[in-house]
Amino acid sequence: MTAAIDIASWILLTTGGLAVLVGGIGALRMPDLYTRMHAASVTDSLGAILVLVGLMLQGGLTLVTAKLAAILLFLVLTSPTSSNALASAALLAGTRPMGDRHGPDSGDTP
Amino acid sequence: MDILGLFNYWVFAILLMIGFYAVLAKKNLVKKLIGLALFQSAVFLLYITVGKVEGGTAPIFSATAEGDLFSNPLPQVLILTAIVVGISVTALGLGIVVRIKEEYGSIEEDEILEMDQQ
Amino acid sequence: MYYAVIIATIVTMALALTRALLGPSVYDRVLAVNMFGTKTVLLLAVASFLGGREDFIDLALVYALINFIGVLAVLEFFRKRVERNEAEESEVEA
Amino acid sequence: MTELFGIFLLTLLVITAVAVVRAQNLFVAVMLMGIASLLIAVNFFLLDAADVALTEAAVGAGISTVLFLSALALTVDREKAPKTKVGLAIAVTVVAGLVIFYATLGEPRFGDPNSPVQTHVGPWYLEKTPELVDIPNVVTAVLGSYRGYDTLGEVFVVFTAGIGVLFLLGHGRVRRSLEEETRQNEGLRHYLIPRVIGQLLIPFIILFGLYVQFHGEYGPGGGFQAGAIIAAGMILYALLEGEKHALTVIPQKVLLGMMAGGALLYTTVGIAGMLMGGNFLDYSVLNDNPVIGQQTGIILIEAGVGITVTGTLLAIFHAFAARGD
Amino acid sequence: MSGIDAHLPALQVVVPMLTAGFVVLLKQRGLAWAAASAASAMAFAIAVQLTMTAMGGEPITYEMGNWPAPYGIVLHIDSFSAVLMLIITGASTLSLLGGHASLDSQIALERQPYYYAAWLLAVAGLCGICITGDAFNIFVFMEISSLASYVLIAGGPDRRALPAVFKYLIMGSIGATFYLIGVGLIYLMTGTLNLADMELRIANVDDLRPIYLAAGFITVGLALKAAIFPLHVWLPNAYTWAPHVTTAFMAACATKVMLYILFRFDYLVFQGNLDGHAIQFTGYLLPLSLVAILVGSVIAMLQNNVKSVFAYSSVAQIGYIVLGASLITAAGLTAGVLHIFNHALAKGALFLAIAVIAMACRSMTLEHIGGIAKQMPVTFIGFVIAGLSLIGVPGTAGFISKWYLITASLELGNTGVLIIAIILISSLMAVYYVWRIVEVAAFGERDPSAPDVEISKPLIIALWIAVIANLYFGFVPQLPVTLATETSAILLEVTP
Repeated sequence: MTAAIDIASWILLTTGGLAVLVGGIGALRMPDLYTRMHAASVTDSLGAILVLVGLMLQGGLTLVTAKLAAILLFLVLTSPTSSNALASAALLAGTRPMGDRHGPDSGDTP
Repeated sequence: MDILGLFNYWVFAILLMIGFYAVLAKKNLVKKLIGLALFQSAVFLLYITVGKVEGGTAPIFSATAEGDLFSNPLPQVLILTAIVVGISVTALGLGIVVRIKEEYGSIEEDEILEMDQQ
Repeated sequence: MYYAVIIATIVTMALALTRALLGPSVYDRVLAVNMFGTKTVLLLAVASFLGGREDFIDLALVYALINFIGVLAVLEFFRKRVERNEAEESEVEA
Repeated sequence: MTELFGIFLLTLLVITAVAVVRAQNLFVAVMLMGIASLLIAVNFFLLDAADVALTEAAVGAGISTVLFLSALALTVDREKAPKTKVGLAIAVTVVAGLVIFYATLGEPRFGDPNSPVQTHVGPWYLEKTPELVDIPNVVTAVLGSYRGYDTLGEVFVVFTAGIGVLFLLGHGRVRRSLEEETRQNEGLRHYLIPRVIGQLLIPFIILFGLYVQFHGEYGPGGGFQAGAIIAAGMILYALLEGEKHALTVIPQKVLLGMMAGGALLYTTVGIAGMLMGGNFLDYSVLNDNPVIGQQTGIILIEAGVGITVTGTLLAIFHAFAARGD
Repeated sequence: MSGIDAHLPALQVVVPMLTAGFVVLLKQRGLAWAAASAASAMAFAIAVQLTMTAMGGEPITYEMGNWPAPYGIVLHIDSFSAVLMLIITGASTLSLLGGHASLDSQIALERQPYYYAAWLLAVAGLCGICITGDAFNIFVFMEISSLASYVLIAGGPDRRALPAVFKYLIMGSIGATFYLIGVGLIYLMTGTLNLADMELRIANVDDLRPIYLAAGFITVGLALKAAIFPLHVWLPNAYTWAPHVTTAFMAACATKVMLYILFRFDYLVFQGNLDGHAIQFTGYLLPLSLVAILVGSVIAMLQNNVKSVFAYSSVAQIGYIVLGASLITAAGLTAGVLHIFNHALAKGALFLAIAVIAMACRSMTLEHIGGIAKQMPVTFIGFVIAGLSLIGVPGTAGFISKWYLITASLELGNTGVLIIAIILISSLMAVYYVWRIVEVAAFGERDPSAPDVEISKPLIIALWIAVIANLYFGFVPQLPVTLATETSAILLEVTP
């Protein structure tokens, strides 16, 4: 049983690490602000979820797991919020997405 | 590992130089304060490095760390104090900068000097 | 296996730092800082497991929290600045 | 392996520091400074300084960034291109650097267990704390009791900074128009999502702050960290709901009372020790059992520290934020 | 000692600190002032009591929290600390008691509680430095006193106070951080923070390179804070634009406390343990102090603002103190420490006189103080006597320390003659810059647009107490001389 949990946790951790890395590469290589934001925020959340769940499996039913759950909840709530706020701030300030052919007023303002 | 054994001290020296340079050479008052903060961080690094012991763990007893080797708590206490002192200096400095901006309309050291000489 | 995650996180931190250094806009930098912060949270969580001191997971929680407040402070700063000076350019030189 | 991670992160730190100094946009410099702070904090963690890492994250990366941004909002965010010569500065810096490099060659190697630091004074704390104070976090024991006088001084440093900022900015100018005032005070109300999420989180942040405060004897934490976290939570509230609203919840007067009250509580505990037959800041005499006396003393003074730090940081933040130009 | 007496060392710091906490909460400005003055007077009384105990006898020690050294922090009070404590608390009490009216004219009423709280914290910080026996504790109290002094100076009504205080803040923080680096390096090599323990353990260190570096950092850092030439650039503007009462207090003691730490470290911790450490004095501090004496005096002669004149004169006077100490002889050290005491008397009195005069003038530039002597003769006479003490005329306190300095230089032979020549030239320059002010004040035309003379009795009384002290210690110098002699014995203990 412990072996199974270990294996599951390792798989989660590894894929989590991979997701994190992909997000990093995306944030570096994508062509404009919004695509970079997309790459960063989506994989950010995914990576965080995978890694933290992986750690929870390692922790077992303890206070540590509860704390990890708290972190997870916190990240899942705040990370998209930050990205959303940032994107809307950028949009309001007049940074247009690449390939956007419309005028500044047709944007999807929050 | 002999060279690497001194790596932290070297980073301390480099950071110290970078911060010190910013404080001396930059004319912008906020930039000076930023430089000062870097400069102080370098010192924090020095102290914490000093307290680390090979293979040790944080000096907090717990069931999971029974019988372990612990790093020295004293430098950590000192740096806790120093960090708080650092933020106090920064806050007061920023307060003065804001007042300077209100009185002079500028936060560049050379411009302020010029205004005072008139 | 923890090492794999730590290495991935550290490399990602380096990538985020590169983005923060390159810019080009201030929003890119804020994005990079935010990303850097999240990676720090993960790194700390994994590192406390690696060091066998799982009870230090509190730190990761503080980092997550500070990160969020930081981003909101930046937003408020933008709002105040836009108000103060509508015409101000937000682009940054290289 | 951990050492290698440390080296990698320190290298990143140096790169970041160079970028901070080079950035002409002050906002960018502050952002990069936030990254530098996080990097330093992670290094502290790898160097076994959990308490310091916690403080650096809350104070260095959090509060300090917020303060810098508040100040930038009141000044300008761009540095003028340097006109003057920097030769002397470079010369001084390089000479200082070379001297330090030379001297480091005589220092004990990283982590050396036989270095003077690991053989004198430090081990005494680790050895005696279970017997004399009996709390698991030795850092808190040293901070609160063995070197409690330092910590008292530190609380007064924070207090002085608070007084200073209030002295400079507390009695400001009057705002020009009512309309401007409302705009200035609205905070981030129009950002719906952050507002909802933020409000949801604030109670938990404060709760967590209290946990850090009272758990400081068992794990990383204590008055400073808790004070910074609670202050950060309240700052979040002020960001979301606007200055004015936040000030009606906790007015400046209360903050001033907290600033002084915490410091006075600390001093009073010290004097209590004196009155009960011990020396100043001797907690052993607070109870018939010296160990319990020590623990009581540490809890009380940590509470004092937490109150002062919360009050001061908030007062400073409000002094900046309320000073519209 | 028994009862409360045993706790006096701790109370020396705790009384002003505790009162500072209450003072901010007092809304009534008069009450804040009264509380601050009372606390300061109490600190003075404690300092006198401690001086009497420490003088001639064993140093007083006090274990904070009852933890033994080097694990806890230990207070350590000897004759050297006593000299500093006396001038800190004395200058503070006089300036506060007398400075009420002057402060009212310079600082907005609603800001005053903060100002008084900062004042008490400055007193607590400076006293804290003088009584502690722990290197890191010195840093903490140094920061309390520095932050508080920044506040005190920033209170100046002229906007030029702000850039001046910012410069002070930057240079002061660099100095403090240098000091912290130095302490860190010593800690790295010895594992202790207790000064006495350091002294013992440095002897066992194999590789002294980091210790030499630490000595360098500590000396430079403290030289910055003590405004030793050429690191004095923050001082003149800060003193000139600070509120007058602040200047009177700060000029009397702030830089001297930094010299106190410098001497403590250089003599007790390093001198006995480091080969060739004497070069730091003879090769570095001695020439610099001579240059400081000359340059400070020359610039003082060229200044147009009366406060700037005496601010630059302070740079020169700090030179005298360092000069005495860097002779590394018992006589030299005695002269240096004696000058710490006597210069505090002279400068404190001068700046108190300036505070009185400033209330009747639009500014303190020479053209605005013309003819002031006729309007306030009592103040003017006090000013002149204090000026004479600064110059070092026989019969005043200033003469005693200059005399000791010259005697100490004579022991050196040929170099001594050069030093004496420089001292004499500088004294002549002092005659010139004091005379310039006296001339304008006595014979100049009264500025017609000046505000009505508003004489503040308490301030004049404070001034005259300081003036009489100058005269008293000029004729009866036993107390400072005894303290100074004991200090030099303490500092030179390790190198007989």
